[in-house]
Amino acid sequence: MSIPPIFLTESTLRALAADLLGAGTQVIAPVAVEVRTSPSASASAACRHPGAAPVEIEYRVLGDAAGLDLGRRLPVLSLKQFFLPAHEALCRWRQRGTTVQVEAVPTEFAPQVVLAAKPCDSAALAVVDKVMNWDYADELWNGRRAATTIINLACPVIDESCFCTAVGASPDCTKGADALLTPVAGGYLLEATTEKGWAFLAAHAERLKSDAGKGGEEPLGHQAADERAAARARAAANLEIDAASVRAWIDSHFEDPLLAALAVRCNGCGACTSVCPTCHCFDIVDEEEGVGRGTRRRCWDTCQAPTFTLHASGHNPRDDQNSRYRQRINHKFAIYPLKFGEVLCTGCGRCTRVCHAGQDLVEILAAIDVVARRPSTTTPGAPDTEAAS
Amino acid sequence: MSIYLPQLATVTDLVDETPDTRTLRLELQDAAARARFAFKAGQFGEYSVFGAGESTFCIASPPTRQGFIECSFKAVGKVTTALREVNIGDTVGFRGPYGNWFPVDDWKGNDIVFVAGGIGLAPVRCVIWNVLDRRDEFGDVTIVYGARSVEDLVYKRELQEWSSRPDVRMVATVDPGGQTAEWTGEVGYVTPVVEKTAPAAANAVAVLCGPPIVVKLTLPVLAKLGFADEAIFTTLENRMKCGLGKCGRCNIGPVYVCKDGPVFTAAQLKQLPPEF
Amino acid sequence: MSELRDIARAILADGRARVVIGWEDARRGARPVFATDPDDADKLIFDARCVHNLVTYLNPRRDNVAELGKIALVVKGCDAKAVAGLLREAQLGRDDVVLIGVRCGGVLEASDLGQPLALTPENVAPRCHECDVREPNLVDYLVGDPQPDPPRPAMTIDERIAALESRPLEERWAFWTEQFSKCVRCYACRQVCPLCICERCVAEKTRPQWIEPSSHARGNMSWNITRALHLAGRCVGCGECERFCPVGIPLSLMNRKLQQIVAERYGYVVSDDPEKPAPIGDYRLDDRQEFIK
Amino acid sequence: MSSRRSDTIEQGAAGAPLCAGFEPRLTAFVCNWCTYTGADLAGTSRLHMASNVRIIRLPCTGRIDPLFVIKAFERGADGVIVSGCHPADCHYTSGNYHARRRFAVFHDLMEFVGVDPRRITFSWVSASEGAKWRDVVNEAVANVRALGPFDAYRALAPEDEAPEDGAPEPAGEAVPTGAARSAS
Repeated sequence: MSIPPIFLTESTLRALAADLLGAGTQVIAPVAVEVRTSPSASASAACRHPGAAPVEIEYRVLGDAAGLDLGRRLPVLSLKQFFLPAHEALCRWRQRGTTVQVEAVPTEFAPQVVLAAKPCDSAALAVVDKVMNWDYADELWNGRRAATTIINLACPVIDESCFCTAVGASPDCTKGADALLTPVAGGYLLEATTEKGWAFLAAHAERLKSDAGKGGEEPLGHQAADERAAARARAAANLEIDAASVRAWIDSHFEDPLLAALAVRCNGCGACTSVCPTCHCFDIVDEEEGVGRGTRRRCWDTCQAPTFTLHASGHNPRDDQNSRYRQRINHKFAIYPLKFGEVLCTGCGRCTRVCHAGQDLVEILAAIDVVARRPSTTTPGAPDTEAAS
Repeated sequence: MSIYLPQLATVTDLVDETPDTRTLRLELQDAAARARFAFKAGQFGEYSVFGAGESTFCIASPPTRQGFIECSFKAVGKVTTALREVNIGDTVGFRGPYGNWFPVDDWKGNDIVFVAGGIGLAPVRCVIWNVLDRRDEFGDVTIVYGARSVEDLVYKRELQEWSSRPDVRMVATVDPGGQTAEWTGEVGYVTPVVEKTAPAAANAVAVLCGPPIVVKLTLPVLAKLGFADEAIFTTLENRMKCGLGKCGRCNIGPVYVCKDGPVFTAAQLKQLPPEF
Repeated sequence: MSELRDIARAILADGRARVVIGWEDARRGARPVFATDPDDADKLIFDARCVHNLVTYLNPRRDNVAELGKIALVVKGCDAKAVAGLLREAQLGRDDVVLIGVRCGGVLEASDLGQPLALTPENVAPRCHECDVREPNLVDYLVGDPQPDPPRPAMTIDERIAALESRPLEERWAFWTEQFSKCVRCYACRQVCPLCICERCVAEKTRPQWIEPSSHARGNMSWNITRALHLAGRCVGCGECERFCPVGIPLSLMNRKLQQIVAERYGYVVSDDPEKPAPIGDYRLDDRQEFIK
Repeated sequence: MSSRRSDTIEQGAAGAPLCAGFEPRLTAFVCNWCTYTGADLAGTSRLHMASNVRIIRLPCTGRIDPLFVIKAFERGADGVIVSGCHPADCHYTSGNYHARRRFAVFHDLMEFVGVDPRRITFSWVSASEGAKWRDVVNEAVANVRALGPFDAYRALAPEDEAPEDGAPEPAGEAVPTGAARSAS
């Protein structure tokens, strides 16, 4: 089954969003959020975008179709928050004397649609699907995945932190998504890539017909292809790595001083893991809400915190920041590929942008790539972290 | 149904092994789940006190005894302290069994040497009883167990029972200074006592568990006695939350203790990065 | 710049320190650099992009940095106040660190710029307006030319606080609950704070669990109030917590408010004088107690 | 979340708007040496006072962490009282002086965050001041009664939390014990 791309104008796209909202479907989409409340954020925005209004883009549950931001900047937090929420109930309990009642939480969810998702974010969901279904199926994750139709917006906004093409994604990929919007003159081309996507197009056929004939298909298709190729080239210019060599090198150089040298300026703040679309590690905690009742929740956790691996005895297998930073790199670029066949990273660059200590994953991967491609497997002498900059 | 939802279990018995170590016997409250429940020696579970949270321990009772499970733990953290407070009849949560197991069926006809230190006897005890409950299938059984002091020995009644069995060679030891006037066992650290006991390595496997230092020092001694790395089995622990390979913290390099372990051979240990 | 590099080179060459922590120019602008070889000294820079408070690397929790050996640190005025805080609280000995002070006329808010920009009311880090140390005193070396005061920011932090305080209680509560609701509890604010020195943070204490670990509004309120309170009279206003916050919570409003409170009640103004006792942990018999019945 | 209601409507502070049927719940953190003894005296002297306060006794005001106050609000308190020995009377010499600074800062910060300062009462009540304790309690209760239930704090509760006792059972079936999941 295949449906040719459909042309639609921006107003039709917004009308589509309004249709969904009108039907009571939850729509998640990028929205512009003011950052004026934070003194440093506004000054920071003024440094980077002199004269522009200090706004950040965030994925939000859309209130009305006008709020949909198609400016295509990368949202601060990734899409993962709607599939692995920062905190969610696993069960509730009520205890009276020796008896306990445990109440399960639902694992089925109402249908929802993500509009204008970043391709690096949808791809991340497909990557994380693997661990969430490693022998045991995480029904909370799977339930939300099943209930969600994701429509990507091809991304032409490549900055110096993007490297999606180096890690198996691309600015116009549909991995983890059901359809793709590609900007063209006067509007967008919409093409579905999964059954869920085709069903979505069919369900909204009436609305999508409205712009039929407005865009001649051939030239539009070419135009879209050109823009998509240009975006890919820009991402590729930032970083190209030999993922297999990188994996092999990390796996065989656990105690290499290069890894420690790359970690030294890391503050262990964990902001990178919060904003990362693929970081999925969580904690499980009991929160008492009164005597004999409470909620067991899982909440985001970070491998950068010492408590992440701290034993009750006081022993900590990762007891300094170097080992914790190494774990993050190792997990993403060696462990996950070994276990699940792909890197735990989609090159969105959020970790680099959010790191105010200057940890730069583009530079770090480039540095590892250099040593990984060397014929000799040992790193001679003191490593130079700036080797690749 | 969520994989994180605990089953409810009733505490049907408890033994305070040492001033800070306790053994609980648990029975799943749901009769059908209880009947269905099966596990293998070496697997672990997530035990919870509602309000305190979950904690990970191996199942210390053998799979050959059904209808209940037992766990032994030292009260050191939030959950274990709360578990130390429960009484017979109380309800706790349980998820499991998780992880891999000791390949006991592969050891038929072999001699088996058990070496444990401190609370490390808990997972070994599961295998010991599993083997003793099927005694005919195995060769000689040797148990070397040590603790810091007489007071710190766990499963004291069972140590007695094993000592008195003619088909078990039981060597108990306490660290120098930890003995009492009545102590008739060995005095010395586990590792030299293993060396002195010198179990035959031919056609034998060793099961080793204890504090990291005991494991680290005993491995070369077992090697010296002629045990191949593939014939030495141990069980590791790391901080865990989910037990299901999702929460991402128990890995040692590419190996997840909860899914790829907790049981490893010494040969596998040597492949792991030094981060445990 | 050459003055800074010469001093750093000499310090590394004669072993007065094993590592000089300063700033360098990298692919994405200015960032911390760890110079361990005299030749590395040429990497050092100082300009308006050097916003980071490097004292966070002196924090006793940073064992991987301590392993590098004795540290020489490049400090601005605000950074020197943080060093004083560590000295005051006996987290550091004065001889444990070599301090290379730089005269500072304010910094930009963003470090990730290819070139330093001229400071304007729009781009200057707002905290610089509240800082009166153009020339740190707590130093072993002092480099750079005398600096003018930075431009007054378009809206000062004090003005923002005043604007917020002019609103009724309900609006303030709504403002803060909305801000805190963004918190994902990554604890970046704590990790980068040079003065969050606790080996085990109260947020990680589980017996009892005072602060709920989940990032719901209730746990976030508890965490954010507690974080701020624990820095009352200790915060130096370096703004790293707010800068690192991935979700943009205006923590500097809380921190600055606490500075105002201790200034107004106890006449305490944060400085780089380690001998001056901090206001919390100290008391006067006649402290104001108008709020007590 | 619903506030607690009683059958009787009590008189609020003079002129204050009454929230019909609302019985405030206050938590008092008091020092062992002065205020607790003073409160005990108020009781043994049979002084009439509002019965809305639950007392938690601590060794000293210096031991009272602002987190206690936050936790009280989290668990449903509409108001809090923090009370201890008068200046110069601290059993431990200076605990109350330290507490005075800490709570001055806390008081001002909570007001900045938008908590009505009348929800948190600070007082010095000595062992002999049973009558003062009565007045402090009555005034604190009247203030909180006038302010109404602290629904703003309760609104911070996550949507997915277990309902309070007495609240209607949540929709959805309770899981039969043990049938939670099948073993893997």
